[in-house]
Amino acid sequence: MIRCENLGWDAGEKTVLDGIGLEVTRGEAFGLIGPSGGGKSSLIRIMDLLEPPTRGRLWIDGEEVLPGSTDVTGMRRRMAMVFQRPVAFRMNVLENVAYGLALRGVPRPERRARVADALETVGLAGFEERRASTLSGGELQRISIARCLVTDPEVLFLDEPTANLDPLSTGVIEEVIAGLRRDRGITVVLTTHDLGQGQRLCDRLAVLAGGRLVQTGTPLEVFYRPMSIDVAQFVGAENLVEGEVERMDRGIAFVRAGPASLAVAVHAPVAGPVTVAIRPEEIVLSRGETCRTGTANHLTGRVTAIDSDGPMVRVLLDCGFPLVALIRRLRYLELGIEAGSVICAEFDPGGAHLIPRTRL
Amino acid sequence: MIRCENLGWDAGEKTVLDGIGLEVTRGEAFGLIGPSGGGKSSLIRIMDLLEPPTRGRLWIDGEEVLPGSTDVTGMRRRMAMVFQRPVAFRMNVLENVAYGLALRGVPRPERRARVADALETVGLAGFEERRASTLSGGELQRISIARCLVTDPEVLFLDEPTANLDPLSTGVIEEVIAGLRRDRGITVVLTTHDLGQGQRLCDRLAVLAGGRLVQTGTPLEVFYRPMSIDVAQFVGAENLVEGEVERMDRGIAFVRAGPASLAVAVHAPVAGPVTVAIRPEEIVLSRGETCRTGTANHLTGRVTAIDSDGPMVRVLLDCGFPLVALIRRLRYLELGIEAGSVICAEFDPGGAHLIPRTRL
Amino acid sequence: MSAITEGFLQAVDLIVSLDPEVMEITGRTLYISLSSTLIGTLIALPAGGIIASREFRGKRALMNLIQTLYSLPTVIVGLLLFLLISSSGPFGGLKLLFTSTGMIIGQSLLILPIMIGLTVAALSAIDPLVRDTLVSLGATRGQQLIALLREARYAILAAVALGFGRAISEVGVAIMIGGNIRGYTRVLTTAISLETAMGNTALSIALGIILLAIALIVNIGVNLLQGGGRA
Amino acid sequence: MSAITEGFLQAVDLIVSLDPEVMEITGRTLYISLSSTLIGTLIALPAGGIIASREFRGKRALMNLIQTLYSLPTVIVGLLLFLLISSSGPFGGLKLLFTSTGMIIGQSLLILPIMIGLTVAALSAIDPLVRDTLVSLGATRGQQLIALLREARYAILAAVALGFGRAISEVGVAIMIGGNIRGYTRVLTTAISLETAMGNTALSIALGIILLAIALIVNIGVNLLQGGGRA
Repeated sequence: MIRCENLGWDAGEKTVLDGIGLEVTRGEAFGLIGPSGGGKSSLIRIMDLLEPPTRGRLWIDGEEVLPGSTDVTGMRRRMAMVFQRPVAFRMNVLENVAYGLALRGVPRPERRARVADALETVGLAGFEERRASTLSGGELQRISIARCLVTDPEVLFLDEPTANLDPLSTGVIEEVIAGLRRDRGITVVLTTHDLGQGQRLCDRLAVLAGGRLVQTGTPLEVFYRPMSIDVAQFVGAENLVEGEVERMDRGIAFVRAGPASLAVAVHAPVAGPVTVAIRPEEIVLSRGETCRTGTANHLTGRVTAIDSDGPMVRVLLDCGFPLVALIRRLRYLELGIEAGSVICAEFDPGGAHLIPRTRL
Repeated sequence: MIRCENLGWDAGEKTVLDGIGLEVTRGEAFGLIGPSGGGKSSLIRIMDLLEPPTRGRLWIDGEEVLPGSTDVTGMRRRMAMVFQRPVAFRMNVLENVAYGLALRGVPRPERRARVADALETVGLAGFEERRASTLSGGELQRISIARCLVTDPEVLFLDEPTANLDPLSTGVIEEVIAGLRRDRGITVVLTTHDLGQGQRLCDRLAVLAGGRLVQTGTPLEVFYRPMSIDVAQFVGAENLVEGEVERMDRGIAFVRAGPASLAVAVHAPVAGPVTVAIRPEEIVLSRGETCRTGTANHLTGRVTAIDSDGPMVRVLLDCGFPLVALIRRLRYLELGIEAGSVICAEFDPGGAHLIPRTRL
Repeated sequence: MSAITEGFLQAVDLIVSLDPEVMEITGRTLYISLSSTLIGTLIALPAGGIIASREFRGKRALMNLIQTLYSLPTVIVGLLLFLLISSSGPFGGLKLLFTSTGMIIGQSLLILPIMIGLTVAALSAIDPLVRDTLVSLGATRGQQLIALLREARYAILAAVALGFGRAISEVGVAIMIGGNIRGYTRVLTTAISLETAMGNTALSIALGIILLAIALIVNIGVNLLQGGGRA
Repeated sequence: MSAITEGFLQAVDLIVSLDPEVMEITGRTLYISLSSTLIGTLIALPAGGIIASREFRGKRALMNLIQTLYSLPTVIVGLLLFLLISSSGPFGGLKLLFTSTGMIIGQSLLILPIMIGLTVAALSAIDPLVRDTLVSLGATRGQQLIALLREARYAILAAVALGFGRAISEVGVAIMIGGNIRGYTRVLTTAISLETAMGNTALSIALGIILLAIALIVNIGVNLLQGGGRA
């Protein structure tokens, strides 16, 4: 449906996007995730033809977009975009939602019927005569979605559709998006800085960082098998321990990292220098004297800092390398640790992941 | 140091605070926590004599504050307040920090020396000549604190001192506050909606909800032994299961709740109707077939919804009553559950807490 | 005090009896000020639209200049136009001095800066996302312009009303270019300022009441429009 | 064109030679407008301070009235004052008509609304937390007032400059109350408006250059002050 080849975009002197190659297939939900400033919004704007790319090629539904010769307005009318901050024109809801139809010269009675349908879809049936200025942020965002749906687009772009909304409105919007995919089979491209949202809504995710596409895959792949340090950090694998693979044994790689040897489950043989990515919530802490030396990964460390993080407590350890563990508050109280305590940290070989490190 | 007796405050027709009784002793760090709109800011403003209370009595250092006869300005000069949003006067940092001294007629050379000290304390030594408009939000908040310290107050009030700051600046501010207590033994009263901050900084916490003081105690007491449903909800004990105490056995109360009997550790004998508060992160899930019927609390439930929440997954169960469990994402994948799965939920008797329910 | 009361009563009488001179002066004033507002609008809307929609070198300097001209003294505009259209000036041949047409040109020049400036401000105040939304909905360039003017309608109407209020209240251009010729170029402000000293206080008060009423109505209109702009 | 060039050259000559008449008119204009600005400031600062710091019934209506008076036509102010101080008016005995003092009073009345309104706006724009911070630092009522005026200093100075700019540019009051009496009440605007038609274009242009220069300087000052207010 949409294909980018070696796409790049500069804002003035600054390169915002570079070497982007991706393909969104018809009917799929494709998510662009990554830290803010990574270029997600710029890329989705280019795909919706709001900005021409500085470099590279772009195809929409098999047809290449060529500046000058392509009917850009005509192509835009086959797509639609929901922006991060919903805007309403100074009209009532009916006119707002019908705007795209008015631009296309659809007669009034048909507009009214299609608007009623679209409002029903977003759960705001009967809102036609309300003034847009009287709506809440979440309602406005649903109006924006209705304004897109009413033109029956082949592709729906959503740029951080829930970034400014409260959790309740976010849930409603996510249900609307999921429903659209289920009922209409519409192609969806969305950007989000919320990894959970990407996982809940998308078939495939592309991670953008520093203007480059660093990984594309299913949510599970991106979350559990980050292919680079950037992705690992973005998906929350805070512990990145550098080491060298010593040997492989039945799907387990043994990695020498400082004083310790770490066992990590792998899906393909690896060798040489690697980074071991360990999610802090996968680390289990127990009192020093109860260390069971039998488990695969068992490290002894000294507590350097303790931080509270909602219902969880974040414990910073020095195990020869720094290690962060996220444990339940009650467990923390049971352990009775404080800065300076010596403690045992364990994790399952399946709770860690290897990232090959190329020597630059 | 500060004592309130049956204090109340109305904003127009609306009762914001009512029946507040508390005592802050010299040298302690006292935290006012609770949901926003609960009256925390109003109470701290009354204690700093910025607003007169509508009802009740107030003593500062043993002396009752009586409108008309008390030298309010003189009393205010023995205290100081840091506001949620730091304000800087249109002057340089030196003049900003020295303002309270200028108001008290302290001569210039002495002001300069005391400002240098205060800036050192907040980690901004040498900032004297900077214009306040060039500082970041975190730096401005530290300037606000320095402006308070320079007058050597007996009590330092802080109203949501880090609510508008990023985590890094929050950490710095918290260190400054902790350092003040350690090095100067200053009495601190702070409001915060961040429970973790209240725990980290305060000796005692008072929970304000709906304008009333619902619990006062050490952070641990408030967190693990909420005395009311309001407090339980505020401290994150999301599961509130209603039941009736059947019997007591060596510090364990057995509570009949729908189809289940729950064992809960208690510190004093209880009887009659109670609410069992269980933190979602204390609930352990395992596959239906592996349920160990031997454990104290072991419930069978059907999964009704699954939600992602950062690195954790929130699983909603129907066990005859609704139950929420917060588990690690990897654990969630291992369980292989989806909506409709039947699963086993367990929790330790020490991971729950009983709230007596009075029949109204 | 009785003199004032008497003058006031006579003035009311002049108004309610639709005194021909009062009507004639009011009518000419409205004709001249409405004409200059119309000309100002016809120039300010496209000019403001162009300035607001494009980025160019010196745009900031141009906006600063336009804002400086907001408070240009009316006698300066009058003097410049006088020099241009007096018999020895470059446009002397058009014989515009001491005519209504000359006054219309002068008042148009006077109110143009504020009308252009406020049009630019009105269009610039539109959220850039409105334009993005229009483009993404498939609006052509023409459809975009119409939609943007429609979005800014309250602020633009306020700018027009403000221009009219300024034109109808000013004295400098009217006196220097019009010359207060009875039955020909006399308008409310010049009539009030020059007839008062001649002792025709009743006429002055009558004209003053009318001018004040118009100024108040315009002012209330501007406030309502700016309020509507906020809603 | 040559007539304009010639007039312009003569005008420059009048200025650089410090022509007595040009100097005299400029001096009187500055005296009258600065005096009215001073009087306006002395009334507007306390009045604005009181309105800004208190809540009372009708405060909104009062602010609306003050804002409506911003655009009161100058000839209306001139007419009202004329009726009060003319020989048959209640203050006729003070013999203020056709005097500098009368003009100062008229211009003060003219600029008071905008000066009060902008003072209230300047004080209201101060973050309420500034006041809370002052109180919590132990400031007395007097210390609070001084600190708040100091915080709003740029915006208040801008209001003063704006009042002065309005006073020096206006024609209506000057002509109706002053009467353009040579050597006695003639100011820049009245001299320009009435001398131009009499053919004294060189003098008019000279006075016009001076008025324009003053207006520009005031305008730049206002802009700088408002910019300073933002920093």
